[in-house]
Amino acid sequence: MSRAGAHRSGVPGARRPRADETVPGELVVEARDLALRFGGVTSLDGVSLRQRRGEILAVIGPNGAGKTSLFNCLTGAYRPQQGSVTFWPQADRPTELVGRRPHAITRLGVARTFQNIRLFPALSALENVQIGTEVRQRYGPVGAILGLPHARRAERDGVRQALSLLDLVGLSHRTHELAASLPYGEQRRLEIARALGTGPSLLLLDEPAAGTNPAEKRDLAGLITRIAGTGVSVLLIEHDMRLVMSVATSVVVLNFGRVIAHGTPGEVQRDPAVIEAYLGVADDTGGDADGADVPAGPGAATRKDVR
Amino acid sequence: MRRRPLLGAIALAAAVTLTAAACGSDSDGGSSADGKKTITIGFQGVLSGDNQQLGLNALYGVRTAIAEVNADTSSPFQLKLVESDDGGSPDQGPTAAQKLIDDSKVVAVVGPMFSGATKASEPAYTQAGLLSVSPSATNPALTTLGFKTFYRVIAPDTVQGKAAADYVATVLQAKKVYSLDDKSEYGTGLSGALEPELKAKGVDVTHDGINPTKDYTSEATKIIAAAPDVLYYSGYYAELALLSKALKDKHFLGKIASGDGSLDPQYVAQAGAAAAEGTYLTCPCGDANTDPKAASFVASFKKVNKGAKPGTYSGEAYDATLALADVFKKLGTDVSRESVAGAFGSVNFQGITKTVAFEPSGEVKGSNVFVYQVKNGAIAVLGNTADLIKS
Amino acid sequence: MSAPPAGQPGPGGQPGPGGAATVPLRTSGNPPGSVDASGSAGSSGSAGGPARPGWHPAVLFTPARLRQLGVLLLVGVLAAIVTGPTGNSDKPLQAAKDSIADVRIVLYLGLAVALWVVLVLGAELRGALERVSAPVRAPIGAAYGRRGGPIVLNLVLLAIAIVAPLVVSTAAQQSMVNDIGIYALLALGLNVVVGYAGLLDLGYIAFFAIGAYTTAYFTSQTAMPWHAPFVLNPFFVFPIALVLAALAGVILGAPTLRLRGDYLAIVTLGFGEIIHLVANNADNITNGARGAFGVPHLSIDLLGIDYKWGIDPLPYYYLLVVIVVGVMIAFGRLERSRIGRSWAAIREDEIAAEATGVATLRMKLLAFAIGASVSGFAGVLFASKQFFNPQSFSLQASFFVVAVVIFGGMGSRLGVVVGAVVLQGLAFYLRDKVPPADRYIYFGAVIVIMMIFRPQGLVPSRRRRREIQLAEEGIGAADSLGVAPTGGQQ
Amino acid sequence: MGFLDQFWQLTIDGLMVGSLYAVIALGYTLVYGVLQLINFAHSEVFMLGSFGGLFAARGLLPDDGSVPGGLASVGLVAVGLGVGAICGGLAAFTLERVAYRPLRRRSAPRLAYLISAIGASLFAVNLAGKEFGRQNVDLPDLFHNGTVFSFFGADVSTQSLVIFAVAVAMLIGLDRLVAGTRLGQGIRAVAQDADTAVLMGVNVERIIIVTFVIGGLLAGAGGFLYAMTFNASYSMGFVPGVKAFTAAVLGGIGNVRGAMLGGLLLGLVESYGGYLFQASYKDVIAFLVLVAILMIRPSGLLGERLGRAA
Repeated sequence: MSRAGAHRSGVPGARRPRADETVPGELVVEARDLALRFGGVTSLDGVSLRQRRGEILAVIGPNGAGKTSLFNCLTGAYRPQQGSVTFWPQADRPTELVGRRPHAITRLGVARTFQNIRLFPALSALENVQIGTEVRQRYGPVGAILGLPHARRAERDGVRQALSLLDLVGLSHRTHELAASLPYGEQRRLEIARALGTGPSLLLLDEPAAGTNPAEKRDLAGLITRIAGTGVSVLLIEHDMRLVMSVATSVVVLNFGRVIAHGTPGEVQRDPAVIEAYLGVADDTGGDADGADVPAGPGAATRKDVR
Repeated sequence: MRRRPLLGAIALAAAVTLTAAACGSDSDGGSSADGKKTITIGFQGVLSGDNQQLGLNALYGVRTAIAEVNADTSSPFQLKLVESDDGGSPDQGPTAAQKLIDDSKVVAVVGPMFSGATKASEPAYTQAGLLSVSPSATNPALTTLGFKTFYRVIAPDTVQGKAAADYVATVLQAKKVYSLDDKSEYGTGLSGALEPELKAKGVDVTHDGINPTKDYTSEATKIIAAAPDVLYYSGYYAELALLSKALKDKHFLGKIASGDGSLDPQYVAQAGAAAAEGTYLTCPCGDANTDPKAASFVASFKKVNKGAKPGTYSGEAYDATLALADVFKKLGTDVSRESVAGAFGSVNFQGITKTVAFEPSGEVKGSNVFVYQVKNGAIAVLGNTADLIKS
Repeated sequence: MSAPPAGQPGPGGQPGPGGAATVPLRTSGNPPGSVDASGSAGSSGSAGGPARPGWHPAVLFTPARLRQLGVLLLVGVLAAIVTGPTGNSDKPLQAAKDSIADVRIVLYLGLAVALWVVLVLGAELRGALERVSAPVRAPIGAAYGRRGGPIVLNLVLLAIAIVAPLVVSTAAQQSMVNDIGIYALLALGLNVVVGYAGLLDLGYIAFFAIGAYTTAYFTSQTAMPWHAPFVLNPFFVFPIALVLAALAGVILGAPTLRLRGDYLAIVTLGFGEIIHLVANNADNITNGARGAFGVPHLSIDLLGIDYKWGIDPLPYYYLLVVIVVGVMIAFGRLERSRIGRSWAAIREDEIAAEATGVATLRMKLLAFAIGASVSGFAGVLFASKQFFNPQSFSLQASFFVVAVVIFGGMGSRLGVVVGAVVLQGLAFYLRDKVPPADRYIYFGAVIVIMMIFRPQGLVPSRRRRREIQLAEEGIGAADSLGVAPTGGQQ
Repeated sequence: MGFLDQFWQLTIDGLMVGSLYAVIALGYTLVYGVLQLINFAHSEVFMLGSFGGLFAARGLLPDDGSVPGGLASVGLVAVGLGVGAICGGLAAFTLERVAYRPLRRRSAPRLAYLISAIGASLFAVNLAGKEFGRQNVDLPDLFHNGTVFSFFGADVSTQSLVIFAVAVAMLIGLDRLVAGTRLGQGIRAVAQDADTAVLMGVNVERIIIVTFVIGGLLAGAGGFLYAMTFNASYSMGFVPGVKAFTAAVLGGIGNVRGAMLGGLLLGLVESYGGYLFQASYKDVIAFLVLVAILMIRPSGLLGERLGRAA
């Protein structure tokens, strides 16, 4: 991981989250005071954050700082013991997310990718994205079996949308290939396409650049910017500081399950607390809350990584 | 993955085994070498599953009868047997019956054995005009369902139920009876026939049902708590044996009684002589093992069936087969499905369990119900209920 | 499968055709096999290079090879015991002793040795076999692989299904209805649960019972003590049973589908037993063990068509063919719809599916309900065809349907139907060939062997085969039961 | 006669049967703890063990049908337990080798294990039926089964005492083994996290096979107790198997003490239930308990982990 910039000493920046400066109507998501504990391990300890609509917000922090836990709370994979998450699918419709099941949250408009890619490996690229595009479709088994007109129409729409999304992430040439057979970088992009298929207004990307080469990283930065350009807010976990600096409009820094800084990329880079966190963590290689980065599914223990 | 070749070989071996097994047992000799006419009869019964032993009892009885007929030099024909397994279940019944119907040589069938399989199979027999003589299906309704070619050499539950009730109330002088059935078709049929008869005689009846199990511990406690004079178990010997053991362990003071399903030497063997001692068994049949008249049957049964002893339904199956042979003899050269089905109703044959003769409905005539008791570790006949009640 | 690299006892030990034939095969299949069998000799020849060692006894008799022989001989002895005489408890080991002392043991041991030799020479043989069978398999494979191509193959199969009963005995026809037809239908329904949603339902036959008893309730005043105040034609019961069974599926599934996969199996097993026991015990409602006699046969009197089904199995067979084909087409469409894709997603990665907006619980419940409704539908057919009692709904029947689905190939519609044909055909064939009670020994063996060698089934669906392959490589999953119990082998 | 009059007798009956369930349940629990796998064929291990023990004890009984007493009885029970355990262990070992290991090597999907186990179970049941006959096989009394003492008017027989004592001894032995030995450490390590256990040098393959064998030993010994109390038959395994599984789930599968608690509770529930309702609903009660437990508290009464709770 790159910590470029974090070494540079700088002017003491704003240490308090500055989200309170935003006008509420502009928010897309607001988390208040989230706390998440596993047995004796605290992985989130009163985390609050706000994201404006259309913004690309990056969450950074050392390993085990609670970034993925935060994602899991936002998407319903974990239920925090404390705190709330409000999401505005539209500006005038605040919706509480805590307590909803992940698929319901996705349908509200919060989509995500996983740190360790979780595609449907034996399905084709197209089918992977189709599953995303079809979440809002209504037709049921009877429609499917009888081939009723509305079902066929929905089916065609789903395919068309999926194809255009594959085009957006540059995977048109892989349409009918198995997800598992794609190279790593392309799997990352396919996962993004699948998430976009659900029609999100907030997209959560968990280390999208992990394991990709520099050229792919550049492409990825372009892709993220393009996505934000279509009006989708992006919440991004990333270790690659160059990527964060190039795309993020603001940055939140987590350490030990707390927000230690919040601001523009430049401000955060100069924040002494951030610098200390990164330097301090270099010594004890951040093993404070391990396991918290992986959603605790039945497969979590052995499915360390897809590759 | 690594050991696929080895495991592949095992698969192949299994396949070969299957084929070898399939070919291996194909060779049962059709022996009609001495110029005699061969008449084929079928057997449909429960040859697999939990009740397989009952099926084997009957099948061995049929085989014994056939061996006797074939060994008899004066017999004008040889008998040949085709077996068909229905697993005792209604699903398999029609297929098993159809197999015998398809075999155009089969002129009569001994079976089906269980009432459920009978209900499922008889429509096909009726349609084919093929005679079927059940050695063991006791459901009273069977002769009222319009099965035209159905006969049975065993009395329906109602006959046994009534006689057993008479005996229990009059001879055993029970004031309180605990009637327990095994929730099988047979068991519920028998207890259903017994209980009204008992109540009609003013006996206090407690009913309970328990699916066949091995653990009768708490059931024994329940029975003892009810303190009946007689426990009447409607079910088979395997369960009665366990129940008797459990009751003995808990020092049950009443008498144990049961029906024809328990009239089997295995009952004593499995319960142990001590636990089985004194048990009364009713049966609308003469028991081959205890009846001196049938000594020769027991001997030839053992000879034919590698030492196996006759059990529940062996005698009935034997009688049914010999009754068929009797009809064949009378028919002479004209042995066909039609002629056999037509002639069987008027058969009158002295069997070892009873005189085989039928009412027009297909019900066996004037069945006597006998009572047996386990004495000194063996089942001994006490006599006909009618006689026992009179005396 | 690759060549055991040890033996090259072919003509003169030439690396030529044999080697050439096996190398491409290796790429298509699995990682090189028999590492265990002859690891020492493996390195030299495994690359398919020219310098293979010739046939040599030392290579032949490596410990691994000898162990292989030992295992095969054991299997041979076991086979002799399985096919040998039946014993009894007075002399518990007598039957086994007799089987081993019998001359047939020579046959089995001979077979074992022969097999071992074949294995040692396996690669060449396999290569040759593939070459011989390739021309036969290729067109079928190609035909089935192409989109639209399967139509021809399916039509051929359909033609066979139509003609087949005409050339067999009536007993076989009877079996084709009771055993094959009904079980094919049941298997198609269970396939939705097991094959599509990746769940295990061990109480599936309970819904069959619900269908059958529903039929008895509505169509006859005499079959059960408890009956409807009116009488319906069994045809009208089809939709009722469909809905009732689906409803039962939802009622059972809604609280239980949250459970871990193998718990679900146990709960459904318990449910199946409860239904079975209640049917058997409730004398005043279902007529208990005496069963329901007198459900009328199907009949049509509509639009000038007046037909009555009867004892003759053939009309039922053709009705079943129509229904089975209809269900196959319907489920094919379902599989290719968003619903089918959601199920695939759930199987392969439930967490990701949930995160992609798939309502996993609801989709599982849907699979459960659809499977149940097919079972209920089959129950109506069964009840109208013939007498039934609670014995027909035993746990063994549930296990058997599962076996049919797995054997045929989970997730493959054609596969499960073929599974029913083969397994029930085997049962029908064996009924006269081996002691009837021994049939299940062979059944058990076939199932275990199938799981070891061909977990994807006889006619696997392509998607399922890929999933199993990938799952075995540690990518994704192939069912919804959670992680494989490998004890951390990966 | 009211329920309360019989309460203590029913309790004793229930505890006796329950301790048999508990012993079988231990096998399910151990294997589940280590592999997260329900060993569906465990009931057949139990069946084979009970045949083994029964035949061994019967072979040593005097021919004249007399009931031995004193030390001879103790010896016979010990031999039966030992041979039963060995047969069970062997059966479990074979089962693991044939039906599970090939699948584990390929990391086959979970469904495959369940199916494979069902196949193995069918095979074993019917082969046993073929070899030993399909009749029930009775074991004559090994000791005089008198009343040892009475307890609120309920008789405690020698038999129930023997069963209870052996079952408790086995439980304590297993509990010590898992909690206090190196082997137990290995088992717990694998149960908690097999991957990490591998890294720490635990031979997982060996632990798995040992776990199966221990489960088999217990089931085999339990099988002998069962055959001694009731009798043996080829299809005997299924019902106690399901009951024992229920017991394991009830107590918290993967938890050794939970299995014991679950077994005893289930035995009691069945005993009371069979008295209060028609006895044929006894099995329904057991299944209802199972379904209810899984829905209300799927982790069981004492919680799940073998690693933690043992």
